[in-house]
Amino acid sequence: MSLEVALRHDFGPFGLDIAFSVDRPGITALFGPSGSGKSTTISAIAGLLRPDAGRIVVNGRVLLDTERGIVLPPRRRRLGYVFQDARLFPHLSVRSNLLFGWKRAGRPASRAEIDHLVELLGIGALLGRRPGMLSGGERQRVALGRALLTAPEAVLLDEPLSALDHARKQEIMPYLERLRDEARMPMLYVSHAIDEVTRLADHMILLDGGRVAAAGSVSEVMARLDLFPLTGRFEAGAVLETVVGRHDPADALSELEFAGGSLVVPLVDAPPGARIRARVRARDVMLALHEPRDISANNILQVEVAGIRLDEGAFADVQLACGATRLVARVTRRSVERLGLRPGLRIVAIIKAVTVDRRSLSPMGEPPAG
Amino acid sequence: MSLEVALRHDFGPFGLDIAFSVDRPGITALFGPSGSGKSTTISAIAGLLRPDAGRIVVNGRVLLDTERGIVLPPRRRRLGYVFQDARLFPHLSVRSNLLFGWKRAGRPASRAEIDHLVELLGIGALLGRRPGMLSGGERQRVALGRALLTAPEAVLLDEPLSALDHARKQEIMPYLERLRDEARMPMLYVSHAIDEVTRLADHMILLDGGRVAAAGSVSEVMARLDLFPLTGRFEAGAVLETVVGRHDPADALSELEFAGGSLVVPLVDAPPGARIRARVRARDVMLALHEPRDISANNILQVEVAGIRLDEGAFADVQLACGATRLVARVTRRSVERLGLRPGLRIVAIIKAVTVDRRSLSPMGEPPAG
Amino acid sequence: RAQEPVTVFAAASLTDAMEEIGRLYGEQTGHAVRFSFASSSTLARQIEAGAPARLFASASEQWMDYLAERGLIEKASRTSPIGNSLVLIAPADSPLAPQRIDGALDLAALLGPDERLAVGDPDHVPAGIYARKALEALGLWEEAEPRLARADNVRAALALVEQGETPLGIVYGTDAAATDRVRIVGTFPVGSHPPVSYPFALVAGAATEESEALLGYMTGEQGLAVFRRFGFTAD
Amino acid sequence: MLTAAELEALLLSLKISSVAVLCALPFAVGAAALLARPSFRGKLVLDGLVHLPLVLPPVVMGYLLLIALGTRAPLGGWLLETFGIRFMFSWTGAALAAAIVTFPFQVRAIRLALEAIDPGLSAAAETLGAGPVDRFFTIVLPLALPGIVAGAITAFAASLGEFGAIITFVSNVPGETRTLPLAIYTAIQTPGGEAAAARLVVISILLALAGLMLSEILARRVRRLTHR
Amino acid sequence: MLTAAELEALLLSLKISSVAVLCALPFAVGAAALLARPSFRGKLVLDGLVHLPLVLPPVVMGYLLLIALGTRAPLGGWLLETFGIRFMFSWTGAALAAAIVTFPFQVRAIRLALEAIDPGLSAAAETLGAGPVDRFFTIVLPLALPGIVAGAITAFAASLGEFGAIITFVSNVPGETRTLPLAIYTAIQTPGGEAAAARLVVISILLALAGLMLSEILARRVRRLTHR
Ligand SMILES: Nc1ncnc2c1ncn2[C@@H]1O[C@H](COP(=O)(O)OP(=O)(O)OP(=O)(O)O)[C@@H](O)[C@H]1O
Ligand SMILES: Nc1ncnc2c1ncn2[C@@H]1O[C@H](COP(=O)(O)OP(=O)(O)OP(=O)(O)O)[C@@H](O)[C@H]1O
Ligand SMILES: [Mg+2]
Ligand SMILES: [Mg+2]
Repeated sequence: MSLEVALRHDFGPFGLDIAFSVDRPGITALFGPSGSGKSTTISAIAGLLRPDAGRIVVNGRVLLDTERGIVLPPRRRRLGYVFQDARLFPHLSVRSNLLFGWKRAGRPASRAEIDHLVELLGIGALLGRRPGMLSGGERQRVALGRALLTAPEAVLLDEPLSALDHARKQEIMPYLERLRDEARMPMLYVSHAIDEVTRLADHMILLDGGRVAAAGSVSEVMARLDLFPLTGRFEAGAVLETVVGRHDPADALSELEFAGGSLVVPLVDAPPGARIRARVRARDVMLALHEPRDISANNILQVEVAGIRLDEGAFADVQLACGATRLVARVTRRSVERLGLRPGLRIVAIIKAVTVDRRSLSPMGEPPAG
Repeated sequence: MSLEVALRHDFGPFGLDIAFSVDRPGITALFGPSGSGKSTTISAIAGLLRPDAGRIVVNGRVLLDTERGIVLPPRRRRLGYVFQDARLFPHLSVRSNLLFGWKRAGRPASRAEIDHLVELLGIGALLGRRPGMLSGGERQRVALGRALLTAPEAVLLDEPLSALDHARKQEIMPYLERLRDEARMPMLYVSHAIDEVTRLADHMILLDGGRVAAAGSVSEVMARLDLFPLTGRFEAGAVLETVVGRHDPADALSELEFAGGSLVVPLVDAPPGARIRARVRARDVMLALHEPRDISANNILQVEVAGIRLDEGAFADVQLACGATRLVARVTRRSVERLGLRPGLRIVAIIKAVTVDRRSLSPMGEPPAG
Repeated sequence: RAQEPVTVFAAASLTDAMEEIGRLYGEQTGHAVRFSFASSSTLARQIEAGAPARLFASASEQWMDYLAERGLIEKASRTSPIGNSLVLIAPADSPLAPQRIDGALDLAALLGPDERLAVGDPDHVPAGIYARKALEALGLWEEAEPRLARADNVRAALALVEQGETPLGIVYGTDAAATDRVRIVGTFPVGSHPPVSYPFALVAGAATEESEALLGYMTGEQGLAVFRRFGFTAD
Repeated sequence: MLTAAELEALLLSLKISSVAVLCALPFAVGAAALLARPSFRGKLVLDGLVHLPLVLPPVVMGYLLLIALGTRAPLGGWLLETFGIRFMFSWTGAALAAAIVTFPFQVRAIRLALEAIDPGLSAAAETLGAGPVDRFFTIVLPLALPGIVAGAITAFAASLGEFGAIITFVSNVPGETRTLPLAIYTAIQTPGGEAAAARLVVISILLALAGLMLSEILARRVRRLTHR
Repeated sequence: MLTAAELEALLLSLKISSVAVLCALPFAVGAAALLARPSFRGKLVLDGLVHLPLVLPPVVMGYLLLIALGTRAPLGGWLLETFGIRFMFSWTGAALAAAIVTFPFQVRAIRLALEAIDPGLSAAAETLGAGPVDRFFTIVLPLALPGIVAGAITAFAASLGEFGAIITFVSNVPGETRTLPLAIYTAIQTPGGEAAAARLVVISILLALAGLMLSEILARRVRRLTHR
């Protein structure tokens, strides 16, 4: 289970030169600002764009090796591709769209697998319709199913949600999560929306100006202060890998345990023991020197200041060690001075339960076998 | 300066029956969930849809009165209409697009006014281009200018930003603010994005299922707990009308004064004395019984609990009186119990300066003459 | 084989007479005849290209010569049994008095200042070629040539006069006789043009019993009687 | 290179085709605009009328024109007396015949182009104060330009080849109505005229190729002008 | 109501036009697919060839066919000897003539339809494992269907009216090649045949109207089938 990519391509003012590999099932995000080369990369992997030079290997199968003159056409690459604009065939029913790639697949899915996927994506009621009669979210789900039924060895998704409005996005997210959890192949997910990335991806590759700026687990990359300009000031924060602990149905709250503490959040729809990724945005973390009393916030964590990065303007980002887990707080520079924050200082972090809402939580599926 | 609207229209399963009036310049938001009848309303005002019954009067001029059989065609209504998809004429240059309505206006703007608008919208460099060569944000700015140059008596904007991505939205917002501040006519702004509404509008009309659910100043409507299901849980909060006080360039912070207290926020680009609308989201307000010490938050306000509304799930919304100003805090039900919150209790509200970022602030222009 | 109809290529101006003959022949012998009517030139070229015609009835000696030169007709069978007259016509309501057609004919005066004389195109339509010969012989060609309305075929020329689009036209006597919307103003003297003749011949290789019988019938008394009835001359 | 007669026929063909296409254009736009509407009474009749020249053989069209517009016919007589317009035996008549026979080509292309225009643009123009006629000329027509050009080019090409209607309506008068096709026809109908006919055919083909090249260039330029 | 001869001509016209359009269709699709490509060597030549029947008068096309496919001609002779195919003088020849003369109509319409198809759909099909031929038949062709139908209908209408190429190539044989236009011609050639000709013209017009109605319905159905 591996996807190795090395690409070089020149677009005049823009040059792409990247190399990365993905060696796990589940979603790896390809993240970066507009114009950073995400679409170019994904097109080159799919074979819709021929790069100046490069090498692409999927599960040991060489799809591209410009040095050795190997260039497989897109139809032989056995990759699933989900386009931003769905690109369903307007003259075919949803069923025929779904089966288009299936019929042409080398080792097609069984009837049962098809039925399972249709159910997973919740498109059973749409099978007889034409694409023109689907909503944007439904279209993308069908496009997803269509790509998956080609029995691909890897799936490429180029901003599959960016054409959808907020409500539609929320509607389709759970399907992507379910797919991710069932997937037995790498999924490369292009996005420039950090909430999508943190919610869906385990790993991420951060692109900037045609180069790989960082790669690693989402929690690592998101907690790196030096990457804040790329990961986005307002939305940036730490991503915690947690395990569901106790539920409190009366108060509709759940406890999420992580290495170094626990977090109370609104009731989570997952059994105790389930693995959940929780995003704690830096702007939602308040700091205090002593534990405050009689405060509405439900989470008061003992932390140690691990680093401080003064940002431009009023801001400062404070990296916190909470046991083995890293958190980030975004505060004003004035507060840093006022509280005398410095690395090594032991303080408390205060986090309101309501700020860790459903949009910040996402199930992680089984831990990878390796 | 007035716009009176009363409409009734039947679409089979959906029926519209509304009445409202706008009697001030500046932006009035027409806000509501998808399918609530916003576009139907605005189309009927513009004359692109003929309602079953209704009466529309602009500055005393009757545009529609089905009872008296008056139906002015769109071109005689003297209203500016900005479409969601810009609808620039692809075969005309930006300049010709801009002047299309101007040439046909009853009392056209002078050259100087045109130049001023072009500068205001920042489209001077685009005049020679074709619409096909503009970005989405540039297109909407041109569409805006085109509508304004018809010398309209009111402007209708149907989700002018919803087709744009986040970055483009941010890019165009300041132009809308400037326009609003200079406008001498009512602007009806359709949106289902609460951040647009709170940032741009003074007043809002809340539609739900074809009826007017509430109407009033944005701060009033947004602070009403009973409307939270409509105004949006996560983004809901209070809107404060403030005046810029002291700047602290060293810390890059500013003070915003309002009736009942003041708020420290990241440096504001407005002179002391300028009027600024600040949105304080309910989720960003923390409550405590006593004033905490050595805490990073810069704002600790003395408030009185004015009301508590237990929401479904873990949540409770607490309305706070801070002098004459209303704030809302969203906390867990558990905290309400733990702290023993009840109406009349005097407590403190803690607000991080970083949560009131630039996206939550918007200039308000001159106070209305009335 | 016996039921296979004999195919005859005939000039379009022979249409009605030929169809009548074909009908009579069919009634009397039980053998069907199949016609294809088009302009003589079209038919000649089709025969040259191998069209399976057995018998060719042309309105033009030139096109029969064309085929003869290429050995595409049975030379021995060639005969020109019928003829036609060439007449000057005017619309039925024309006030024009009957004219003697000779060198003294003042065509310009008859046509008026800017009217035209309808003829088959003298470049290729047989009736037009005869008209040209006659006008040349009478010394009227120079004067007439720029005033011609050259029609695609003689029927189109007749239609122009019928419609009154031209005050005068030159057509065959048979054409003028078939419509009461035109009047014969004068007949071109026999000597003014080569005799109008319709050469008939068997197509090369078609000298079979049936086609010879049909040609015999056409050029025999019964056939000629029909042609006469339609205004052709036959002696 | 060309004989005087060939040159004459060539120039005449160009003149007649150009005039035919340009004069028919406004009517074609009008008919197409009507036919592009969703539905109205008499739409089928109009559609039928427009397509008639396609279905009827050109010779019949020529004959019908002769009956309708001959100088003795009521309409033709009236035109002649009132305006001094005379179609019979003149190149204007040839142009009229060519225009009518090639009319369907123009209408079809323009109609397709009109139907492809986003009605939202027209609505936008209306809110900007433009009335129906104004919108048609400032928005609809310019956006349909590529289709109009394509239709005009097809019609022009077809005009160049028009034969039956012209010869039947206005006869075959050298220098006045003997266009290239009529000249070719005349040559073919003459024994031994093959060589002359072949020369004329080659001229026609070259003309057509030149026209096509021109049209490709024109179409590209128009498309660039109206879009992107 | 109709005489036997009229009925014969009517049915023959329908048969010849249908066969002409259907047999030319695959070639038209092929030519249109080639011409819809951005650019290739010989594009102009192909474009010229396709348009030739539009530019040259039908009589010339008929004559060229006669020269090329007459039984005495090399190609025609070879076809006859090898396959027993004989165009001369038979309705198949008439269909061939009609097909060639109306070919440009089909190609133009299909080409426009092909050019309007979003190339992204083809790319999507490629990532789903479809090769070029596969994509052409499963994606491109179905999406072009409305254009193909429109082109076929125009060509059918034009076939119904085709005269010059048919009479020149395959002559005017009742029951074999005498279509409605040739029957009209024959009637006109007969003195006093105007009434008969007029009847035939009316039949043609009614046929055309019926065809148009049918085509509107068909086009609407196809559009509904392929879109929305
Ligand atoms: N065909 C092309 N020709 C020239 N430049 C191109 C081409 N395609 C892309 N580029 C350039 O390459 C750069 C990267 O483009 P790419 O589409 O890969 O960015 P992206 O990361 O997908 O951005 P976005 O988030 O906006 O989709 C951009 O600067 C773009 O202008
Ligand atoms: N032409 C129409 N025929 C029938 N129903 C219609 C029509 N136009 C709108 N509707 C219905 O009227 C209701 C209101 O539609 P409208 O477009 O005004 O909503 P909206 O508030 O603008 O929603 P959105 O935020 O999604 O744009 C919807 O239920 C819609 O389905
Ligand atoms: Mg991209
Ligand atoms: Mg709407």
